[in-house]
Amino acid sequence: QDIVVVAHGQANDPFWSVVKNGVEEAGKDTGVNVDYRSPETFDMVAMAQLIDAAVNQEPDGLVVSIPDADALGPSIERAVAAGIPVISINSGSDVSNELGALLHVGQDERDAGVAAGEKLAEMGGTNAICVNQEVGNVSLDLRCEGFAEGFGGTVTVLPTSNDPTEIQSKVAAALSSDEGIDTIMALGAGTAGEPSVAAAKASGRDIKVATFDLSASFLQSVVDGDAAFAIDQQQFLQGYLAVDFLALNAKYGLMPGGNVPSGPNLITADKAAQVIDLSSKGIR
Amino acid sequence: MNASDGALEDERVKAESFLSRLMRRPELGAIAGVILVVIFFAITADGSMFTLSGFMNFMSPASQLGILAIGAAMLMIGGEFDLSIGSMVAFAGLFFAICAVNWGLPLVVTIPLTFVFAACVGAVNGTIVIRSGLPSFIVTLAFLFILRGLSLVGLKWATGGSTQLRGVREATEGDILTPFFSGDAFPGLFARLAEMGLVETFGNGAPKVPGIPVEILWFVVIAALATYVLLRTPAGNWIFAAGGDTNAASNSGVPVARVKVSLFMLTAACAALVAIITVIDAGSTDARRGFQKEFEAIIAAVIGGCLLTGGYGSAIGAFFGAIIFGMVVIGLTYTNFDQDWFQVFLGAMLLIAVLFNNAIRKRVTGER
Amino acid sequence: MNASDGALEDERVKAESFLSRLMRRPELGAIAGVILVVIFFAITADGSMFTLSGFMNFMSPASQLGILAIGAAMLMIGGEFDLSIGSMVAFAGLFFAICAVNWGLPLVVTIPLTFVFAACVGAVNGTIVIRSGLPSFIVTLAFLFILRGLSLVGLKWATGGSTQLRGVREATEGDILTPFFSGDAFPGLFARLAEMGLVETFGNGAPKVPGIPVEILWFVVIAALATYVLLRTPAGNWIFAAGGDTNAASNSGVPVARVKVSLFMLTAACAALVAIITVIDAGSTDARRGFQKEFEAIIAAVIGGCLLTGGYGSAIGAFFGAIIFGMVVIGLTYTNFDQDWFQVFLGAMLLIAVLFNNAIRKRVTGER
Amino acid sequence: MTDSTFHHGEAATAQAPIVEMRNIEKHFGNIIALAGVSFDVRPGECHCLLGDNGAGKSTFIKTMSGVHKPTKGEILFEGTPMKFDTPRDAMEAGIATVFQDLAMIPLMSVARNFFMGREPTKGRGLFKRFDVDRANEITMTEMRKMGINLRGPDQAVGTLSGGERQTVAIARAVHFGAKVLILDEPTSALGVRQTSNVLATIDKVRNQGIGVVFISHNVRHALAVGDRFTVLNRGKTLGTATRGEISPEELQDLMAGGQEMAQLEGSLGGTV
Amino acid sequence: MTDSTFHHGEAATAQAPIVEMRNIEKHFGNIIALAGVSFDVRPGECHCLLGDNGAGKSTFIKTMSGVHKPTKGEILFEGTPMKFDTPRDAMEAGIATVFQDLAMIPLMSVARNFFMGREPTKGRGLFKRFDVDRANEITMTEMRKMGINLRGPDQAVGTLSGGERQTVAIARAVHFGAKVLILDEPTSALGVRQTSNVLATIDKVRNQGIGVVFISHNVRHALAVGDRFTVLNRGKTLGTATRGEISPEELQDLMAGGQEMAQLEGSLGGTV
Ligand SMILES: Nc1ncnc2c1ncn2[C@@H]1O[C@H](COP(=O)(O)OP(=O)(O)OP(=O)(O)O)[C@@H](O)[C@H]1O
Ligand SMILES: Nc1ncnc2c1ncn2[C@@H]1O[C@H](COP(=O)(O)OP(=O)(O)OP(=O)(O)O)[C@@H](O)[C@H]1O
Ligand SMILES: [Mg+2]
Ligand SMILES: [Mg+2]
Repeated sequence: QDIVVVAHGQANDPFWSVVKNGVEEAGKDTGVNVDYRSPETFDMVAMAQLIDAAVNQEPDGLVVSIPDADALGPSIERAVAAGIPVISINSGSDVSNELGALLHVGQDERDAGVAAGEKLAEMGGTNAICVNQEVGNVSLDLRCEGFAEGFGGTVTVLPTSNDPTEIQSKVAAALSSDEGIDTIMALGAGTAGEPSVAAAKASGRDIKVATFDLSASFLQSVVDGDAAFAIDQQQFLQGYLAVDFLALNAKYGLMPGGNVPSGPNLITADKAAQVIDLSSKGIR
Repeated sequence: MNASDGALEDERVKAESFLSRLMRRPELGAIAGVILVVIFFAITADGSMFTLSGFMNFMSPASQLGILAIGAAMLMIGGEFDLSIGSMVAFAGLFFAICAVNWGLPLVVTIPLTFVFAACVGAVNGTIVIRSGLPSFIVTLAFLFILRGLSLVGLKWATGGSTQLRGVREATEGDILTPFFSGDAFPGLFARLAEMGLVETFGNGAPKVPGIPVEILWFVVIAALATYVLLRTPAGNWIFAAGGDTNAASNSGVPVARVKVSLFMLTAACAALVAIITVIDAGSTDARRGFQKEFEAIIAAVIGGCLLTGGYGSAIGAFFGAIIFGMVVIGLTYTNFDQDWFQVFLGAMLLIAVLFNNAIRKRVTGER
Repeated sequence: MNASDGALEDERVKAESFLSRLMRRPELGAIAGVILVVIFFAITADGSMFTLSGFMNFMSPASQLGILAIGAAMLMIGGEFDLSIGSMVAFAGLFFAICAVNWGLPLVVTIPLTFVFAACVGAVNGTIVIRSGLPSFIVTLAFLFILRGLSLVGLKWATGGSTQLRGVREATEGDILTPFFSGDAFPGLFARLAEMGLVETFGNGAPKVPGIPVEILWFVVIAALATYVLLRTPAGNWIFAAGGDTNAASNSGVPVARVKVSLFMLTAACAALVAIITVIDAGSTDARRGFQKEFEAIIAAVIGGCLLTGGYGSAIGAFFGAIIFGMVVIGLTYTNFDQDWFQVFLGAMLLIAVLFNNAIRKRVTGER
Repeated sequence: MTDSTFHHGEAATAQAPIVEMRNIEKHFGNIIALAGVSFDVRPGECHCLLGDNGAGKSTFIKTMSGVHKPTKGEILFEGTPMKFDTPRDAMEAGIATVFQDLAMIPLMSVARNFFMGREPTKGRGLFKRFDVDRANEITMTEMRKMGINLRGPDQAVGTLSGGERQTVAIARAVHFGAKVLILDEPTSALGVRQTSNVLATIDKVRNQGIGVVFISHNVRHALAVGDRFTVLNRGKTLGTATRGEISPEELQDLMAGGQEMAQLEGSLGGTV
Repeated sequence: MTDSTFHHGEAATAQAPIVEMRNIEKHFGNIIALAGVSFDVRPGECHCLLGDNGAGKSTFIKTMSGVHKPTKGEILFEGTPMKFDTPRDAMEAGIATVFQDLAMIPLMSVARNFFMGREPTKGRGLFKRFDVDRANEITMTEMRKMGINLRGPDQAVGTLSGGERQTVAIARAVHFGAKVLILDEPTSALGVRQTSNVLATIDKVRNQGIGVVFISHNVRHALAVGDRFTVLNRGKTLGTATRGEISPEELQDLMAGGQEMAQLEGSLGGTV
């Protein structure tokens, strides 16, 4: 039995590498062949083509993320039409059903952003920057959007590259040019979160830093009190459960009756310590 | 000493096999690479890769890349680069989507408008390069950033804050021009073939291949046209001359500035074509469209034998270069390799393909 | 007709101002760009950009880029490209981290080992380019993918599944070599200066600028060394010759193959240096380190006046090119522009800076 | 040696010049290449431009053919002031030039170089295309006329021998005809047979009423075909002499810039 | 004209050759450039290599100086078989060459081109560095010796005039000395004064016991300095003659490949 996962995040993206680890573990546990695929960059056209390629191989199950229903819709519908059971993960909970997916595992980027924004506003934040290391990547843009909505106060998007040094400098620059900033929302723990913590520390001000996703070093900062929290979607579940469900479906025809929300889960100082170890192994 | 007998029976020329005369052409070098890649995947990949639907599946991204690569190749032959084509895809796509969705214009207006718009940007690029004498690398790099940035700004403006503009499919549905720029050509033919059992079908009887994706047709037509222009028209001669040695070409009376600016316009138009095809097909556009395509287009052109220094190369080479690149990228998903190794294989395949076709060419033509 | 009077009072040479003699040097062209960018930010940016801490803040990424850019510039002058340096940063960083963390080796072993390792990869790159005669663009592109892929595979292997390897700071803390490759130099001096009120302080009396980030010192030293090598040693002459015309250089007795392979090794070593600095500084490494740095390094070199075709350029040019690029990237966050426009401004600033310094140079040296 | 089998009687001094250059100066940055040179060519004459290495001959004819813009000075074409912005302009006005560096593209074939910028076409409208066969044929014929037997018209120019390459450039300029033909050291790399062909061609062309500007370091070649001789030295003109006014030895002295030469006279029969 | 003020008595036919080439063939793909050529140079002689355009002279000397590897044939250097992998190898063995295309880097300065590959240094160990001042000075002096007054040693070679550039290449080869000096059409772009200097230099060098290979299309130059004359035609050798065995007219005929020439004899005094 073969199950193919086509996601919009690359295997070297810290967030998606955890999804991939979940996929692989589920493959091992259920004894099916799994295959994780993604376009080289955030590219919806290429992703649609990858789904088509997967459909051609007629797998026993297909897992997809749906950051752009318009672009991916026809390919997913084609898979459904070809009789391949489809489960959507991560993004696309709103359209999943419509396109014929059996269910959705995960949690919307936007909702996670809203949750984070609300929490930071509750902690007293009024003026925030949202560090976006990949502007134009719709799933990241949605995180910022959701954050702005939940936060309510002033939110400036700070576009950066993937380079930690540059991110640290830019955050430092933003902090020193606007004394009012009291909150930093980073969209990736390893790339943006850690340098943001460093910049915040160097500024000598009291700044709340939060991030999407987890990285061991960031969690350590949460434990040490240098950062507020990290948002965990438990994306391992997205990969693991989707494959597990499809494997069971192929074997016994079983399928849960509704969507499975995998998050959001805010990791604050009390929970962080126990998560560090799992995070450095790529499970959380 | 029968020099006057003419070149036909010159004792200073060895007889040459048909094969080596063929291999001497830059465009045919890349064929060796294609063959190698096909053999590799025939062995390692799932059998469905080389079914009709598998073929269409890898040809479709290869074609989109290839259209850009042919533009890039012609510009490279003319001695310049355009790093802004990837951003141009996003920008032209946005322009097209705004025309079609926000303003509700019909395609007969939108499509020419998009081409004109793109060509103007290309002309600006070209004019700055010619006037300033700066390397096109740095000028078009600036436009890489500018156009990408403007796409983001424009998207937010057009959608009221989102970076994704949707609804293009609805807006273009039913337009008489739509079938020329999206979907599959000859659906009737393929349905008939499926009925006759000549094309595989899904369980429900629908043909696995509903037709030939239009981008493949565009790709083939553009490759043929570009080859014709390069090899059989005065303009082609000027392009080679301008790229080979700008000074010498200009001293010999080639209107170098005009040639180069036209090439920039052409490249931008190729990007616009890809933008139109992908935006209609996807039904939406976002700020990341075409990201790094400039890079891939140059890669394909170089695999196909274009020199970065200009003056040498071919459109057919870029054609095969794009196919090699597209086949490797998609083909690896048909194999059982772990995705973690994807980039390693991609790099290794590219290197092996170019080394192989280089070795073959040297072998056959008896170069040192 | 006093030809024998020598060149000193040749009636065929116009007197030339000191300024124009200065501007004739490729390295000094980029200074005009720096000045323009400084003026621009002096007007538009928050005042804190040009405080000492603001200066260190933008010089730090500029230095890391600059170290790569100088390597890339020397290679470009030698007529070749290395697109794999960005991936090399990730790969060398991984190698370094594995040695330091997983194997627990001291830095005196780890650092030389990392350099040797990187230089070997560079030598492989160079040897393939020289032996095959393929363009270095395509060969190093393959290594861009291969090294990036291997970094991912290696990381997962070293961490048991994660894409981030941490614990480098703990592993290197207290090593005698650490201060040379991370943190800030001259902390004592700056603390003293802060006491004297010459350096801004935080509320608690700690200096806002704890010292000069070591990468800035490396950057300056490497720029000086590279300039010395290029202008004042036989090797420098060979590099210019190899890049200017490979055939002519080889015919004149320049050991072109040796020169080029050495340059590939040097570039890789520069990447390794950046990797070591950033990995110790960040305390961790991940699979995306150095992403697209090859591109930025080439940009900086071209802004600094290097020709893509080889044989012309300078290390000081690359030095200023990196500063321009770094200053624009970081500086825009000090301004009040809507950050959605970031890329538009970045592109526009780059274009204006190069156009300006081009115009100034032509003006001053009286070229057409 | 002041007479030749070539010479067609009196130089056409009476006719109005086709091109007249007045007080041309050309500076490159701080380098003064031309410091005021006047010169003209009349129909049907061969005007030789002579001078030491680096005297400014090539720079001068490049301003004439639109490659350089003069820093100062005036160019009159058939009596009216003219500004050539590009070599193409000059070419269209009727100035054909063989540059010293030949202006050829090494990677392109002989035939394509031959017709570069002026390709023969066949077909019409959209189907108008480069007539490759005719181009190949003409190239081979013209080259054979000059005494070069090419192996084939599709050999890359970069792989031709020095003389073969120079012949392509000359044959190209002659083939397309013009009102003025400028030849910058056209015989420098040519074999004896090819040289005599080129000199004969100059004579033929001149008889058709075309003005020829001929640059050479070979006194004997200059005297064989020249009607007038202008000598440049260090960016200035030393004056113009007509044929017969000047002996080979005097001319050679002028060309050397008046400086002494190594003792070779004995072996070289007067002129180098 | 068979005598010259130059000639230093008998050619050194007795001595063993420095370089001996036996039955050299060279093919480029399907093009046969050399179809078996034998040739040798002895110490203290000037051996002229003559022939029509495209005869294969440059290709031949390029195999001698390590640029091309012969397809077939043997190279003996001082009696032992040798294989030059790179021009650097040949140079180190003692073969200095002035190529027809000069092998210079246009963007680099005159002085840097002059010393390219053999830079003078000062200082020691880590401080060993390119001695720019000495390089500049030597360059200016050597160029002046050849009759060229450069404006400065830092002018880019690409902006020199054709003859100035050629002089740099010749001065460079002569300056570094060697056992064999190969000159491929060294005088083609030179003025009369520079030409006579180069011919005088060849004579001087030969008297120092160096073997000179001299390629030229100018019969008079060849006869002025040559001891032996080998004529190539269409990739084959037509034989070797020693000085005095052959008249200028015969030699010119051989160089033209035996084909007829345009009627110029009258005006050019026998040879072109
Ligand atoms: N682009 C340039 N920049 C600077 N100097 C130049 C440039 N072009 C030519 N020169 C200088 O101008 C002078 C005249 O050069 P030109 O090429 O006209 O000489 P020429 O008379 O043709 O010499 P030759 O007989 O050697 O070809 C030379 O000294 C040369 O160094
Ligand atoms: N790399 C090459 N590839 C193909 N053909 C070549 C190559 N090099 C030279 N040839 C051919 O070999 C022949 C000999 O060329 P070569 O340059 O040796 O002639 P030459 O005797 O030096 O002539 P010239 O007097 O004109 O310089 C020419 O016909 C040329 O076209
Ligand atoms: Mg000249
Ligand atoms: Mg030759």
